[in-house]
Amino acid sequence: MEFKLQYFDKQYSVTLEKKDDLYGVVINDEMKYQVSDFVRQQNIISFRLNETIYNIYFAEDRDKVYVAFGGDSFIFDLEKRTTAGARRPVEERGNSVSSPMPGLLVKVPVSLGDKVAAGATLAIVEAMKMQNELRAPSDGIVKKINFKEGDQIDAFQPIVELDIE
Amino acid sequence: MEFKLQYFDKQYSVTLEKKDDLYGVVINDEMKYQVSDFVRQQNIISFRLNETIYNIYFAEDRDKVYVAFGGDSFIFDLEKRTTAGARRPVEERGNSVSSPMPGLLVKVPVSLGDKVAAGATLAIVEAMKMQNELRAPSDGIVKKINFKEGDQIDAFQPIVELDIE
Amino acid sequence: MFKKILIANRGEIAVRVARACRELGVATVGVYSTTDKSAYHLRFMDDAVWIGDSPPQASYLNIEKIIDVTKKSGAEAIHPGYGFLAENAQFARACEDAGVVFIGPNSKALALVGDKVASRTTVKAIGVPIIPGMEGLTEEMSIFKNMAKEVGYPVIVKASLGGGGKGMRIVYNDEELESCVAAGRREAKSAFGDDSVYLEKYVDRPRHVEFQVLRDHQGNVVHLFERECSIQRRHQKIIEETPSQALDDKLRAKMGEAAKKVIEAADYTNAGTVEFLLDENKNFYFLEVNARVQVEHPITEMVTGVDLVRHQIMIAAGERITLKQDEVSQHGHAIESRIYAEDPENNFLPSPGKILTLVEPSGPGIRVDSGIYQGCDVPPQYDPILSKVIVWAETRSMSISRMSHALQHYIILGIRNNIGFLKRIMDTQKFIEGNYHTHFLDENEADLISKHDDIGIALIAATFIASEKKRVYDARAGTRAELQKSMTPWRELGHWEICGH
Amino acid sequence: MFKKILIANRGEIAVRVARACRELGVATVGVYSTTDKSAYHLRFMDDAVWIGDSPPQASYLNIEKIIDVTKKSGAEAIHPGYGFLAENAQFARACEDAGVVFIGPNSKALALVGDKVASRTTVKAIGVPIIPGMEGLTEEMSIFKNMAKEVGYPVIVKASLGGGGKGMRIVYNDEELESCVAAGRREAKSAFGDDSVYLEKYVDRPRHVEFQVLRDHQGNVVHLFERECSIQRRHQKIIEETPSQALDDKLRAKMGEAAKKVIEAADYTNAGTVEFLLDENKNFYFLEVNARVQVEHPITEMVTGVDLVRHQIMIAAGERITLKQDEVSQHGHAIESRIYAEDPENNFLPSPGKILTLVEPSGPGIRVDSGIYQGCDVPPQYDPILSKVIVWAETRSMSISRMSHALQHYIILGIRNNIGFLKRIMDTQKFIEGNYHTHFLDENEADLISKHDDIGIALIAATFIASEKKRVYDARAGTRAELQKSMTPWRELGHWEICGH
Repeated sequence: MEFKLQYFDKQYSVTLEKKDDLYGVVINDEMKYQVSDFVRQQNIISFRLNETIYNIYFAEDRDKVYVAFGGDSFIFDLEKRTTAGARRPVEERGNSVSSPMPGLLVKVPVSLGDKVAAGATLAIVEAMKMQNELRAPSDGIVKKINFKEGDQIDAFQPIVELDIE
Repeated sequence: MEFKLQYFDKQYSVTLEKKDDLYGVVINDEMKYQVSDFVRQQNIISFRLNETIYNIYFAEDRDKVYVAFGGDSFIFDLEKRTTAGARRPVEERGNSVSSPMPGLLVKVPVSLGDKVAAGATLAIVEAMKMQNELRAPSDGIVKKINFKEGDQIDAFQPIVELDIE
Repeated sequence: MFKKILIANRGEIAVRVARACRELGVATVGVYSTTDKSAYHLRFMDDAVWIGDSPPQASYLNIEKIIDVTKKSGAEAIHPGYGFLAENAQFARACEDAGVVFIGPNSKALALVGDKVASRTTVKAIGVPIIPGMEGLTEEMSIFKNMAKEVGYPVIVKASLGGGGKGMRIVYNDEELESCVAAGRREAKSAFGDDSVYLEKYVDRPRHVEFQVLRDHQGNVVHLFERECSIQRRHQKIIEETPSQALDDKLRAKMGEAAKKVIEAADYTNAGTVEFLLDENKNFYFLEVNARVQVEHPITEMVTGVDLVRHQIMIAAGERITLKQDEVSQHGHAIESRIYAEDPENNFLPSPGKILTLVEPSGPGIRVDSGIYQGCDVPPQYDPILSKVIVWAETRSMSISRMSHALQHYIILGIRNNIGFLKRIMDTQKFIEGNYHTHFLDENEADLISKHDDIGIALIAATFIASEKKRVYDARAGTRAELQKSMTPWRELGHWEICGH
Repeated sequence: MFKKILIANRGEIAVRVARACRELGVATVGVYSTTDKSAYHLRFMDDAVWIGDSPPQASYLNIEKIIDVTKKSGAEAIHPGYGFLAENAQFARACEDAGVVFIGPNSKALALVGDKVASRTTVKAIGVPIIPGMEGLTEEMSIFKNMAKEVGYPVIVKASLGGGGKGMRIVYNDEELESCVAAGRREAKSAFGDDSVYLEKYVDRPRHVEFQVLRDHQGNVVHLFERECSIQRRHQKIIEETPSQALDDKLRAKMGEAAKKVIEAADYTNAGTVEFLLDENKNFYFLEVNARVQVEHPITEMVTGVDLVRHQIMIAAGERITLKQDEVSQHGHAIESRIYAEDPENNFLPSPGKILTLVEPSGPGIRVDSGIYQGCDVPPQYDPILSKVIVWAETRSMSISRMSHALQHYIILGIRNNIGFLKRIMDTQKFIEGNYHTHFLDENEADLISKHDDIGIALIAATFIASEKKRVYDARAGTRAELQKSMTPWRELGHWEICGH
């Protein structure tokens, strides 16, 4: 049985296979484990790998699984990502800018029809006392401004869209 | 709207009445309160009474509501009690003995047909390193023994029943 | 240092030991009985092994099985915690025989201090005061009678092995003596498998003051001052504090030296506690040695800054104690309260069951050593201790205030517990004054049971929860249309869940 | 003592202050903005008042409203916590005008220490070393140029008001100077409403060492030793420890005396911190006075045993400090780690959101000062600090081990956080050696980002959770019969939930 999980931009394919009391786990055809003794409680899952029992806290939320291990926490996406909710560099989006974090739209220093150069600041979003400048991915003309200054915005929503020649 | 709650053997009748933003609460026609600003979260309820906001942790479980306040915790029964689950003195039961706590049936020092005097030990139940002797409520003859030594028993289940002349 | 240790216990003390191990870089093996397979302590272990069915005899007291899984796991040492096998000389010997280090005293010292009559003899020989009484065992009733006459009534009959009040009887006159000795023997036999009892002068309204001692295999010995444990219910300590209000520096130094002499005379190694009774004239008498880490050890850690469990492990591994007596000191004041699954309003009956909501107090100077989690089952098979709250503050009065508030904000719902009872002790004038003794609770218990002055507040909360339960119940029972027609309290009262500021 | 105090803050510091109040028997009034109506700090207050909409300007920075609700509530004093209005001299004056006690320095001292140029002048006059640089404000570029030449490049341009790195520029040569001054002015203007900047010698790779001082209204002054805060990210402290590895007893005493002189020269009252830079040759320079209780105050509490927040309240109420300088001492070692809602793997972007699972570390020597609970929302409007982990142990190395394990067992799921990043700092050889400086993080940041060596374990856990999610999803989607036919991973894999030992 194969499962696909994504961490940031990295895809993991995990296959589980049950043999008697053991589960064979293979990750990306590279890492192989034999685990056993699964016990799941409300927010903790435990299993044995070699001579160690791992007790791992988790949480679930729609298409995400959250797992804490060794001080780090991992957020895995279970389904193919749609644009909203995805976390990819703003530059990749081509003709728009969006904020990687929810926050307050502090400033939109451009107007409809403005000609802007790649790297020009199109919007400033503030969250938790940190300001983030969103810069034009390429040269273009401001085609659409979806929010106004003072609006509370979510992550990954296009704020300013450009016409790119 | 009237609610009936029970704490140990004490009955409380609580009426709630809404007037604008306030709730009038009357308990047993004696204690009267005006409360407001109810907020309920997962396991905490808060409300204002005069100049104080009370933040009260609670839990629910079938017909019980558990409430913690000031270091004490209260277990309120919401419905009329059935015999099982009720907590009343063993003596009141008349013709049988049962344990007020779940535990291990350590000893039943009587046999069917034995004639026993009031106060004789009919069973010993142990929980958490504490032994509890269950004594005959009155003179009688052992009619029924529902468990054997070594059994795990629940609270308020008749263990030994007597025929009382 | 060891690479791997097996922890032969459960609950908060197993967690405590596991924490000490991981900070030392030592791997841990936990053990569990059938009922404990999801127990809290296992979350702190690197590995976990099943050792038997739920009754203690089948698992946590199963010497053979525990030695066996220790060998298989590769652990080099066993930490027994307290209770269960902690003071079992046979277990200590079995460890020695199996080549596993028992983290505690050597089996010879353990056997000596476990025998109350033998240890009285040892202690008397080095000039440390003991309570006047018998110094040998006998079945002769006439010897009991003569001794009672010699020391004067009241006297107390005690089991030679064991503790916890089992086999203990206070005797006020000649007439009662014979039946009390017989009853004590029966109880001792059933509790400890040995019916030996002895008799000593009964000290009325004493204070219980004990000294923590550490001694390494090289013979270095240091005491870490006292703990006062006079707040007891049925011979069970429930609140402890240090420093004791009963000692001045001179008496403290004298008792500390006496405690070290006792430990040295028994050739005792590792951590041990020498218990004393202090009478109303401040005379102290040796009571017994507790040959384990004690439930109340954290208050010593708080005021001296010395990690006792880490020292136990280090001493067992052969390391020297580097602490010097004149370098340890008491800093501030600490109190511990033991949280039990028991019902103060119903004769302190045990209260096993499921913990539905758990919120622990935290903040400056507050430590909670816990063995439970929200959602866990507290099984009926074991000791009712759930956790311990330990506070530290600059002064005793701040420490009492801190404990009172910590208890007030410790939420355990689903089972009955003694938190409110403990809080009321903190708020009692006599406790605040510090002038109490081991009968304090017996004499004041009635005042410490909840009067329910605040039940109105609890009822308001419960009623609003009930009103919502009813609404949800009604909504399930009826169709939407029926619901519209029925007069549910909910619609009558309006929806209050989301109303805010 | 006050009967009632209003706490004009939110998050962990509001909780900290409320705890100090209740232990003193002082009633508390909490305040909240619209987004904070279910915030954690309100659970610790006796009363709670809404003070405005979610943006800080409308609520926690709304001086008029806060004074107004204070008067209406009957509170006699306001504790401002840190951040927000804590160092706002205008607010302190408004309190004084309204007849409400501001729990902090008097407004005159607050204004003086808030002005970096004025405080440099004051400090220089009493012979405490300052970093060579400008001692007055000017708009003249030539004066900047001459001063830069005099002290030698590199130099640093700083805003006269405010802190946190805003308006700060390091300048390496004449050519950059003018544009850096201009940029610093713009940033200062936008951050603090004032474009004054000044210039001083840039000290390369310094250590940041600060001294905690208390001074009462009777003029009694005592310092409580140092805190080393050199582990900084973008001028933001994230880990602090005491004692500092950089000081010996002689230097410690000298800097402590200098700190007290600074506080006395400013006629400063209440708790204050005198910050110093220490260069590689152990020369120290006055940096500024922090006129508030600081985020890192708990480590001082842990090693000295002095409750700083309680002292703040007592001093504000007019009480005398009874601590004597020669009676306070440092005992053991303490470290604090600040837990932020930020993503170390994504340029430390803020990460507001809902906390789905929360498990705090606990045990001996561990204190968590928290502002969150499981199920709460971390709003985007405020500072990303969630909580602080503070540990104490006998030695620095035990303290580091304790912190590393505490962080490893601190579970916050639902939002991204820096716990793993902090843990890796603890495990770094350079930190363990103690030989670090304020550029430590910049120079080592890449090594401190997770390498995901353990992602396999996390993936195993996540996959099993996913397999059950899928099973539940499938079960909902299909009828029972269809479910039987479909090959769900669940049936294929078997039911593993209940399998035990």
